[in-house]
Amino acid sequence: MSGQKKEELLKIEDLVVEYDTDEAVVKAVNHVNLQLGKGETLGLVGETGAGKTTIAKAILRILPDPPAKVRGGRIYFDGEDMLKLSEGKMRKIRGNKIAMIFQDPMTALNPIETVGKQIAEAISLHEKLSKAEVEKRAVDMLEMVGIPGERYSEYPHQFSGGMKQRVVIAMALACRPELLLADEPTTALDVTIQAQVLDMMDSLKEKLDTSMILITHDLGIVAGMCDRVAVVYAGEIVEQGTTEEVFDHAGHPYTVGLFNSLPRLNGTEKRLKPIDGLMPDPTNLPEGCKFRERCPFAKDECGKKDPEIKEFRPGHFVKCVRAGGEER
Amino acid sequence: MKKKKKSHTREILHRLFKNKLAVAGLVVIILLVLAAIFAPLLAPYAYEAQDLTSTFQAPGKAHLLGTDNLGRDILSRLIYGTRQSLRIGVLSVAIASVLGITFGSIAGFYGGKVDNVLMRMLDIYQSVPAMLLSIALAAALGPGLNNAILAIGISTMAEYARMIRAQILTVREREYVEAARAINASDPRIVLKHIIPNAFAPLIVSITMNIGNSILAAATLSFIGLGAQPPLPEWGAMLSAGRSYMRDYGYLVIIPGICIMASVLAFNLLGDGLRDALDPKMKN
Amino acid sequence: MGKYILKRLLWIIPVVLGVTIMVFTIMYLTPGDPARMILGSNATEEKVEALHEQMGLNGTYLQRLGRYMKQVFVDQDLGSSYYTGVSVKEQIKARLPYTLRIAGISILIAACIGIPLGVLAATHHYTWIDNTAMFASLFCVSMPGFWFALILVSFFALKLGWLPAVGIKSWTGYILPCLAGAIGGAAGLARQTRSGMLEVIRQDYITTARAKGQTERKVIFRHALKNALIPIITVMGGMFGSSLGGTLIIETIFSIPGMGTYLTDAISKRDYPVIQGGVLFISICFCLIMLLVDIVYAFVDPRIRSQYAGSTRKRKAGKGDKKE
Amino acid sequence: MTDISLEVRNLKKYFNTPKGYLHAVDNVNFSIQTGKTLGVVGESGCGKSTLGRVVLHLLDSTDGQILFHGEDVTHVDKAKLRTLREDMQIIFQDPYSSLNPRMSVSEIIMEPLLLKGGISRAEMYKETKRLMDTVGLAERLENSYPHELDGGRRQRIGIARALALNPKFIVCDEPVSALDVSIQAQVLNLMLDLQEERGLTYLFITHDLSVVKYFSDDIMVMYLGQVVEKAPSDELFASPSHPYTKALLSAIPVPDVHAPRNRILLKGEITSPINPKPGCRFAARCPYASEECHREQQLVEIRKNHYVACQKAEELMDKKEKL
Repeated sequence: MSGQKKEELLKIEDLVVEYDTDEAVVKAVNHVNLQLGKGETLGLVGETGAGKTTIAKAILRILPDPPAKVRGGRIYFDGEDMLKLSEGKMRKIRGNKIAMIFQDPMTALNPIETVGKQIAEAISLHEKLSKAEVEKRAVDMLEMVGIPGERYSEYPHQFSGGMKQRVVIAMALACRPELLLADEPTTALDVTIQAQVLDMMDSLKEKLDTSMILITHDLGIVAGMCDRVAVVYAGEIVEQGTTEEVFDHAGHPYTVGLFNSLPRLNGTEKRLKPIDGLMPDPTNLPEGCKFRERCPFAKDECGKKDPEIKEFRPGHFVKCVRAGGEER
Repeated sequence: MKKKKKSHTREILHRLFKNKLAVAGLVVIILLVLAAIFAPLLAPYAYEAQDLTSTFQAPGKAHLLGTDNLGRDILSRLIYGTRQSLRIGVLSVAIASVLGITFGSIAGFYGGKVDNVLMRMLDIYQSVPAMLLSIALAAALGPGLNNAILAIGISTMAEYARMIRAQILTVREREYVEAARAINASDPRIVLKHIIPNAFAPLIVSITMNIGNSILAAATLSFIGLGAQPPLPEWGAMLSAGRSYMRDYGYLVIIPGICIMASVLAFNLLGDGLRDALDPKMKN
Repeated sequence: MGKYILKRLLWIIPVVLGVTIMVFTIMYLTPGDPARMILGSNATEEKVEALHEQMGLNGTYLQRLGRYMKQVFVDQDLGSSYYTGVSVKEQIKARLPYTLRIAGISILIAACIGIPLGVLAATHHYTWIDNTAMFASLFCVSMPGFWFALILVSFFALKLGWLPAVGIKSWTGYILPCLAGAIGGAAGLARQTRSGMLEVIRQDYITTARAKGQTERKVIFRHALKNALIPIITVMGGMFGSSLGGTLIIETIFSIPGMGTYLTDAISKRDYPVIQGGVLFISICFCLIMLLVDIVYAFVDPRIRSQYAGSTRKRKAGKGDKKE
Repeated sequence: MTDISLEVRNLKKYFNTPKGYLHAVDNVNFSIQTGKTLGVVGESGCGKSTLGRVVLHLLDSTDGQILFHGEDVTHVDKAKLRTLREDMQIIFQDPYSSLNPRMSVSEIIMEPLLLKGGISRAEMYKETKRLMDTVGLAERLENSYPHELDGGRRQRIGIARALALNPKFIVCDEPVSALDVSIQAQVLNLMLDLQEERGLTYLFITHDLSVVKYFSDDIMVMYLGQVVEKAPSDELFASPSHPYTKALLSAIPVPDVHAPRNRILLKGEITSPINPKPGCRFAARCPYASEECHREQQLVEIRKNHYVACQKAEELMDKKEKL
């Protein structure tokens, strides 16, 4: 889990995404910088409305416009800025080099098409294969995710939630993408099914040598799956580093707060230590540090200007003026 | 995540008034209502006043919109006609919604066998196309505006019945209804305070739009001689009477038709606007 | 699947019986005595009584209903007109095809205009195309069909003389009535299609299709439109009912020898057997259309299809029996 | 009958469905001491929510007994039900659907007081304010509507409504699973404080095992309508003995990079509890299943207060995560 000098696959620079509504501008993603090495799994952690999904959809350029607008930034994939690509070239990347898994398997599949055809669609879009070959490949994919190939011509409603998510994963991996964006892939599933699906994703990722951005709110999943982690708060990355670093030496007060909010299985604490207050309204973000109002260590200077991102420890970046000071 | 304190109703009205078309519809409806109330003041002539010396006058100074085959002033008749149209719209929708809501509520609340039987009855009832049923009922009741209103009211109740039943079935499953039971709320209270107010939004939309549709249906009945009887100035009947002279005096047909269309359109616009305002999610 | 069709077919029986009873009851409750209307107000009680007997108007409600039901379903006879004495069945046989043809063609035209327009509006949501299309369709929905028919006649028939104003001697006679019948339906379908499309476009599986790298065109036609069209099938079925109603009126404008002219004529004369028979027959046609619609629906929607395919039958949701 | 708050004996709730009887709750027994918390865990469809609703008489039981402070309340008349509901309340999972969107915050909290009656409007209003203060809702929110508030505040409204009648016992049906972790901790702390102050007894229903460990004194694990294991919280986590419990615990993602990962992966998925075959319902997915599992399994006390419904429990108890 060193993850230090791997070849770079994806690099996001200064990404800004806003949603224009009738009433106000929602600042969903604010100057986000991220990078991902080949074969690496990056966990994107944060609470509802932090902007995790928006980042993922911006990478694939599938944000609904209107209301979503990418207001700035660059997204380099294999060295090429995808935000500058034509729609036609972008289509060749979607589903082929970069694939995405959505949160709710119940709604992510077209209800009136067989699951096999939906997987085959993804394959035939990107590979020049005969119909029979495509079908064969789709059946193989089904079997790879642990679904008998005979179920090729069944419809989504005939599958359970966990099975549907397997189909969605099969569809995403059908063209052996270099990068997989998994948006809360197991949140809608029960714990034991979640374990099955995560296990399968982990081994398939290894097998196909796919990099992954795993979006989740569950720090437990990050601990088990990710090489590196980025913590998202109010549309910003507040902390980024290897999973081990961030978990053992959390530097941002928000990250520390998140850990303290969690009931531990092995702990004996009688009270949790929640973070006070709420995430700021994304249509009306405060000046300076966005976490200031909830931060137990806030000082005057936090309200004056946006804190810089500092290398807190080697390869571990934190967006806080305190970073480098005392640890938790 | 607005921080402004606004009640539900005010928020809805706020959204409604931002919709220009809906406001236009509302303005037309208000004008219609005013015309109906102040008809005697607004109309230059009495609606039944015949002047056989000046029949078929083209629109001009003496008669802004011309005169008909009996020399009656068309503008005056149109203004008085608003009374009939609004009466038809409001009364027939009132009949339909009261019948439908009662029917649908019974089915929705009792559920099970009662629901099953009632809904099957409704299926049968709806096997006769609504327009045909209106015609048959109006024919059975005999010509006349009130009979037409009753006929339209009865034949359009099914929509309300289905809608309110579906709403009750969804709302009944919501947790706040369960919560109300857990704090000892009585059944009538649950229905009145927790179910009906939350089931009402689509009903209001459909009531608004159906006022327009009823005006249209009544005009149709009048057109085939089943609705308003002469000399009552109803738009559909005027159109029907003008038909015989259409070749030479097209305005006799065109003008009442435009009135019908404008008022129906106004109610439809308002209804559309209300739907968007009540359920902002549906808009985009 | 066969089971579903059979079930649906059997359901036709109570519907037809129910409609018969309903139509009969409406006519039964009608004030006014046809016998007296025929004989005039000077006729003696005995004469009226005798005519009652002859016309089957004597007896209690149930007796008369029973007689009528037997006549319709056992003897397969709808009676004959009080005035002309011509068999209602024969008349319907001659006239119904006109009405069905006009209503059917109207629906087809409506679908050909309305559905593409709705798709266009939905795919151009938030633009002037959407706004214009939606205002235009609301405008057309609000327009009285018979009025539009009159305008068409005065322009294309009376003024330009391109098409016949009345009658249906050749195919040209169909053009105006069908256009007049189609406009409301087209506008209604456009609105329904648009809202259905907008609903579907928001779904996750559309985003999934885009994420696969599918072209926008295919996303719309292969994924969105197909899903949006399924409920439109039912809408179109229902629309056939209103189209039938509208056709009845339009027929009177174009003097087409269909059910509309037959019925309106009978209504003004209180010719009960004609009204009863006519309403009953149109309703049966409508039932059959709805039956067809339901079957087509079941074929297109795999969720319903598998419900009746045997083992995987799902229990009805929302019946108060909460799981978990 | 000293301090047992709620006792349930052989409780059953079956639903009649077109495919047969759905055994949502099947032969469940438990008791909770006053002031304590019993956690009920299980995956979706295991009957845990139904259990809570049957206990509260929001659903009628099919069979069995419910005792509240020693009194049999299985079948009660309307008057008794009224007083019973003043003592037993519920907090719902979804703070979005459990509040009537057309009522303001103060109206929602005041409604139970209004229904109980007996005090003046002014007093009710005062009490409402006091309740809002208790659950940490700012006074300025009294005229807000639920849709204007975030999930955490909405859940506080739900808690205030449940507290209004001063109940002794509260069913908490997944009260924090719709909330983000930082908010979840706020609400959990509030509920703990309330329990301490008021001596409340909780039946805490959840699918989140880490929360239940933190929150409950005893834990009951359900699978397809039946209790498979029941033990004091620490005991259950220290030595889970039913194969299902073992799998469930091992499946929890632990937020610790150094924690050993040894998930027990179950095969297949939960089946439907409609007309279940006799015998252990978990057998089909159980890694230790054998022929004997087809006969009915009883809850057996394998250690003090530790009950397991598996014949291999004793042997599995000490088998420390072999994988």
